[in-house]
Amino acid sequence: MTTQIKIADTHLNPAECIEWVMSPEAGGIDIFIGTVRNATKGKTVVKLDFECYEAMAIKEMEKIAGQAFDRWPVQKILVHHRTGTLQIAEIPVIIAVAAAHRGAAFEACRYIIDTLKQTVPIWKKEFFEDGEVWVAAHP
Amino acid sequence: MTTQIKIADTHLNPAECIEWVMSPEAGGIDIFIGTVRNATKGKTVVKLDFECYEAMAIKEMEKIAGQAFDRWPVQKILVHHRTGTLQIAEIPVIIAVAAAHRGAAFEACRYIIDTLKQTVPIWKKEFFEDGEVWVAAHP
Amino acid sequence: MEVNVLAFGIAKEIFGASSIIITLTNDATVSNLKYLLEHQYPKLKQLASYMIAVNNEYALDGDTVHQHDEIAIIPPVSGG
Amino acid sequence: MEVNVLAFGIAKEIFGASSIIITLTNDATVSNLKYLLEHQYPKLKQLASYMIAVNNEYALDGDTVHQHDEIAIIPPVSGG
Repeated sequence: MTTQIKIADTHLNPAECIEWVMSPEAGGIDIFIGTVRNATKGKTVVKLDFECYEAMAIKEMEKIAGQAFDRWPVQKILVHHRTGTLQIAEIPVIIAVAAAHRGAAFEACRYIIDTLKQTVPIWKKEFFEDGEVWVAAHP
Repeated sequence: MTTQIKIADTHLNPAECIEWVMSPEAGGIDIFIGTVRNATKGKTVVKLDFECYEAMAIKEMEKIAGQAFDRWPVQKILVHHRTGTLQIAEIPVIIAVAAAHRGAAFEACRYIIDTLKQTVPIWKKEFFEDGEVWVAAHP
Repeated sequence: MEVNVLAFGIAKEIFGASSIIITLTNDATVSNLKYLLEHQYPKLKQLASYMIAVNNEYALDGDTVHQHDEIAIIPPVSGG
Repeated sequence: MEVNVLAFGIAKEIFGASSIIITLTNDATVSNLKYLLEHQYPKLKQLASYMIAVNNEYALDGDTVHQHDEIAIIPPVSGG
């Protein structure tokens, strides 16, 4: 049960993340990579800005990893999240989970990204050609 | 709706697979990586051999990708499978699915690996210290 | 007592600063703090929701706030 | 007619070859083929299951086999 959590203002590297979760004990690894999409609700997105309350974000990510270890027989959990300005197709988040069997890896990975989006204090501002908006801020 | 299917007797490369599925339209990518585990049912595994009925395997993988495109709004599907001899921690299979939204990517990826294991004509022989066995051959 | 409230995302724009000082009574709760914040910054009431974090943990309305706590306003998160 | 049957995995070990020739009547079905295979190679009956593929597709017991079809015996698969 090993965890690697990182918040970084530079490019996230999927290959390094995969390298880190691989092990002789693992049989299946599930990786989720978020990427910046060029449109949201039909509007062209120019770029994103991510802001983070870092000390709390790391604490919340550790909680989520702990919950995943409690609920599924997984071996390694990695969560990397970007801050700063991201261009289209850049990577805001990578989650990688290694387990002896694939079911646990898939379920834990899904749980971690779903919960991260609900609880981890990170905020995304979308920039359009004609304005900008903090995502989810208003009803 | 683009598919990349490959059966290879050399090292599979996760970074190249991720590169291929990424696109400006994608918001979420789910990747499953199978790895050779050092033990099965408590017995130490030394290595694996994969044999493949290639023409049919590719046809079956294309069918599975087609079913995934029918069932989920996904954009790109990649399936790479190894043949030949694999050592512990090597990668027999990589599946990568890109979608606008993560739910579809997760579900399609899980469907593809689950179905691949049921229908694609590939056979795995496990080598132990004291013998070898074709996996699933006997009841 | 005076407490420092950190702000992130849209809250930073509403405050016009990355932190503000709020004067509270000594036994103030999170609920009291929210009331004062909304009084001074009515735009907070237009948010879909927001939480208060105390010492890097989400706090409940009834929790007491202490002078040297690290307090933050957490507008709806949107990471990932 | 004579048909060529490709073998993979444990079937290759049971046949002792990566393909064998089987003599069938002209209107033979997959079921007839399986009967003859099991007669010549009784170890096939010890497998958890096996399928016959005709021209790279899983075939049903009632399907007819033709002389130039690509026929293969598919023991339980274990890829992934």
